[in-house]
Amino acid sequence: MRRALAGLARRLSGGDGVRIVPPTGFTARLTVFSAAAMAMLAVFALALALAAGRFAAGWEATLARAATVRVAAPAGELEAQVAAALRVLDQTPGVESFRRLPEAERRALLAPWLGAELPAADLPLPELIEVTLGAEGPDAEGLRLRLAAEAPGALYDDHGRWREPAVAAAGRLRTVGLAAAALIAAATAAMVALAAQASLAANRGVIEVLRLVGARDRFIVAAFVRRFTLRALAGAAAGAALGAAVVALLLPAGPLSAGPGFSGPEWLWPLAVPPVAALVAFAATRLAAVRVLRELP
Amino acid sequence: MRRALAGLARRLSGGDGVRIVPPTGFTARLTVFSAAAMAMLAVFALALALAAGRFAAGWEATLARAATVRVAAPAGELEAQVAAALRVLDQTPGVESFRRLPEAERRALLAPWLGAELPAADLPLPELIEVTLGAEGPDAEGLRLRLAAEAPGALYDDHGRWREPAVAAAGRLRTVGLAAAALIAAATAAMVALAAQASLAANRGVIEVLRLVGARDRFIVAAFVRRFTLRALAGAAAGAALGAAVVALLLPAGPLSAGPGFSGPEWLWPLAVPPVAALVAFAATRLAAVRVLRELP
Amino acid sequence: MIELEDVAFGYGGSVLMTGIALALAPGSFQFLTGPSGAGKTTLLRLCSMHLRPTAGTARVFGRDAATMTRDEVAAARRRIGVVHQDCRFLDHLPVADNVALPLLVAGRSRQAADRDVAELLAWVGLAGQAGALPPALSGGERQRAALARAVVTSPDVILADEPTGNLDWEMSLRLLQLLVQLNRLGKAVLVATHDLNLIRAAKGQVAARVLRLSGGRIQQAGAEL
Amino acid sequence: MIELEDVAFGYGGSVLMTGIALALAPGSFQFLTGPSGAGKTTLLRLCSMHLRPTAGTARVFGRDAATMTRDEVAAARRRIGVVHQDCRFLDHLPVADNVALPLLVAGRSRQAADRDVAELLAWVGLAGQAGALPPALSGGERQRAALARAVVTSPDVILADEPTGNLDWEMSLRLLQLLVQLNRLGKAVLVATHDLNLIRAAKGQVAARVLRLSGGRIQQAGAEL
Ligand SMILES: Nc1ncnc2c1ncn2[C@@H]1O[C@H](COP(=O)(O)OP(=O)(O)OP(=O)(O)O)[C@@H](O)[C@H]1O
Ligand SMILES: Nc1ncnc2c1ncn2[C@@H]1O[C@H](COP(=O)(O)OP(=O)(O)OP(=O)(O)O)[C@@H](O)[C@H]1O
Ligand SMILES: [Mg+2]
Ligand SMILES: [Mg+2]
Repeated sequence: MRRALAGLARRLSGGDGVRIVPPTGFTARLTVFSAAAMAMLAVFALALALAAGRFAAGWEATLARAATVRVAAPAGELEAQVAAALRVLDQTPGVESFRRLPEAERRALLAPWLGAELPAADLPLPELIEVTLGAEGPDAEGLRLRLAAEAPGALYDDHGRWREPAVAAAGRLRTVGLAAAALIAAATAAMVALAAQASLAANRGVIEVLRLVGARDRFIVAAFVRRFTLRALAGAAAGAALGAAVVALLLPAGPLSAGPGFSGPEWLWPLAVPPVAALVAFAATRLAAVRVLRELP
Repeated sequence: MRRALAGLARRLSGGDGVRIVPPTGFTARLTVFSAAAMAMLAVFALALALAAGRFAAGWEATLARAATVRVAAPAGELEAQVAAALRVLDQTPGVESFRRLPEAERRALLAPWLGAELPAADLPLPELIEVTLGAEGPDAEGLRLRLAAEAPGALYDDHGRWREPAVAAAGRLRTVGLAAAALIAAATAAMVALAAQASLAANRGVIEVLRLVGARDRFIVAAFVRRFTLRALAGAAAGAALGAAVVALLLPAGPLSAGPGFSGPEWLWPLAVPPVAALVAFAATRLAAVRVLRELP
Repeated sequence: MIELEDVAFGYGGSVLMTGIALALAPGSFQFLTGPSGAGKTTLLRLCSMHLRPTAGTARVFGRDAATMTRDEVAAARRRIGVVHQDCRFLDHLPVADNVALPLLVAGRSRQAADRDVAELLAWVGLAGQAGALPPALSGGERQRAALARAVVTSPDVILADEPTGNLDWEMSLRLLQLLVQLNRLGKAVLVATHDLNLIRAAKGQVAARVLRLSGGRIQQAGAEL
Repeated sequence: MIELEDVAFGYGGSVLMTGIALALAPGSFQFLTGPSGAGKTTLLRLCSMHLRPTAGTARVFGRDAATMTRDEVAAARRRIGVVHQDCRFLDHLPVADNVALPLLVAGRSRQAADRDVAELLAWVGLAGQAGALPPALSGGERQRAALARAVVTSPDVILADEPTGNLDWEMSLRLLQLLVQLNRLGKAVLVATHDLNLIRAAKGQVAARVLRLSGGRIQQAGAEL
């Protein structure tokens, strides 16, 4: 018994109290499991939100930040109008860069429609200027008016027709992902908190006995808080790891995700899930323990 | 007291036993809440999977089921080659329909590149045949060989280059959605089962007393099962309703979802979530109750 | 109505008692004494089929307990009133509902239940506590409520485990009187108790036998009481 | 060391007792009797600060209980050993660990704890049950373990609520002897009990006072015992 007592003392001393809280039980399992399940889902939602974010950013970049100016004019005026259009673009704020396409590239663009063997001389191909817009983009209406005045054969096309629905769809996907992540985070918090409270309520008798023999609140709270925080941390770590593994398997490189499920610093997100779950458990358990204790004089 | 007893009797009779199980407590709240949270997430995942499914189907339809045959040939041979190409298409299994584009449409297709004011006579526009493929699609290689033999100026373009990554991405999105739905369903089942078990373990004393005064197993199980099934049903109904509302708000008509979050018969999916949660709770509680009872002679 | 024949029992492989013979015949009134930890509670739990003998036969209402189904056990328990040493209640139901519970589980008429419960509660001095929740009862009040619950169905057998451990002498006598009255109606009564005064008081009212459980054996106590 | 001065108390607005004066002086030995439901347990809970008077002052180790912080209450409780009527334990720890709990909560040396616990368990006849879990104890064994836990720190005040309700006479005397021994070391002892034989036995060993709680008032019982 000497050894048993020494063991008990070691476990109890310093408020580590691992054994003061019953080690098993359904509520304990529930805490671990709910932390794990919710962590996994949180990682999932984060991956979705991040992928949607990348997706949306990609679409915005390719669709919203690219435009063309097409110049079609009688052969004599063409060079002058192209020069005028280039000058206008150079002076327009919101235009990052532009590039006049050489004939070979223009021909290549038409190949899908007209075939590569297009007779060169027969067709006066219009001149094309590829424009890369800045993040803000230019004042499209003003640009069109200036072009009409200085290069009447030039037509500014910012793919506006395409951009709207595509960007809106990508934005919606990102919103869904973020909303799901937020909802899962809230549900995780509530679930872990409820599980901790249920466990604590189930252990009310333990708390009463400890208070009866003169244990300080600090001592009791520490025993429970430590135990539940560790449970939530362990559960969430397992769940997050599983979630990250599943994400990595399901979302490999590709246009949707532009890389694996998480890439580079994005891995900090799933890594943050277990500490957050532990923090939630810590706060919830502390609150619940203090509340139970306040009822016990 | 007569009235109180009559009330008790009414509540107890016929095994309805609403009051035999303590009405409140953290584990009860936990059952309701976890059912609600998981139902909401399940609806979310279902909406995602359905939207991804529609998205993928849409992409497949527009990208995979459309193809073109372009016929470019000297003016004299053109009509003969087009006729040959049309004949070949007519005989190719996997081609659902095809349509020779009139000149106006061909011109419109080129307008973005060449401008609408293209001089008609100058340019021998190639003939275009719009082909709609069947679900299976034709044997692309065989079709190309037959066209090369019978209409050497005809080129079959099935947009294969574009199709692969786009369809793969949509398929991946659907997989993610379905995997999330499946994981959430599994987590829901486990969570509701654990909450029911935790609640039952917390009510072990109640079961012992009932068994002591000679209640039949049937009676005890019915009281608990009914209570937990109703709790899970109520929680899941609330969660599913909330989830459906959020989905309807976040996923209105648009190219991503092709309609509201759920449309038409798809509404059966969120409607199915609460009954499934109740069924899971029913089975889990029954199992747990029977297991607890088996320990009590 | 309950007979233990050459019964042996032990927790987890050990041997607590052997060669136990006990018969609860209609109209019998028996006390069970013995040092703390001798196995009195265990013996009562063998009678109520909460424990099964490791050897020998427990015969309950003519049936071998080992061959009864769970529903048959439940039915038999409705004919046995038990006062547990640690009285357990449904803590969310008022005392009156708790006392009425066996009646309602057995499907008895509510009107009869109502009258019986009120009368019983008054007898054990809990008329004022009918609406209280069990956790608000004092130790002795719990024991009285437990006895009321045990006898409310007027069961054929009454097993009471230390029913007066927390009661004053007058209240103990009242409870004894209740048990004696039921015994006169032909019920079999077995009371495990340490209270020798209670046994002496009972001997003045009924032909009570006193059994002593000690060292794993049962002996009939002589006239020394 | 604990004084109740003109204390009144009632649950939920009702009045259970009024004008209570009680002093637990060093070396005093007092019994508290009274009918079931009179408020004996309540009075003990006022002394251990689990309840607060609705009027009057509870003075514990010289301090007004109403002005003490929760940590001061905890510290005071470590100097008060309590045997509850319904003995509660940590059901997942063996009996020896449960008995040692107050020592370890108070930060005492393990070696001393080890020796004290073993000795105490032997005295109350639980040497064989040291490794058992509390749910496997008999009713009397629980009471003995609860008494062992209450006195293991050798507290200045011992409050025992019906500590022999489930015990046979010999074991009751052993426990009484333990309390008397501690009392001779200067501890204040207050025992709530219905067992008049125990009180008579105690009177032969110490100058025990007997208080009777009845009708919400406390009276000193005369020589009728
Ligand atoms: N569930 C159990 N598991 C293991 N041992 C047990 C269990 N219940 C009781 N025991 C042991 O069996 C012995 C007899 O217990 P029982 O409760 O029958 O005694 P008792 O005669 O009723 O004692 P008391 O008068 O103190 O109530 C005791 O030593 C006890 O420790
Ligand atoms: N938590 C509570 N809430 C309301 N009433 C209570 C509560 N605890 C006790 N009572 C009531 O207060 C009265 C006194 O209870 P107490 O437990 O002090 O009696 P007691 O003298 O210890 O009785 P016993 O000898 O039966 O143990 C009883 O009538 C009881 O019903
Ligand atoms: Mg016993
Ligand atoms: Mg009391």
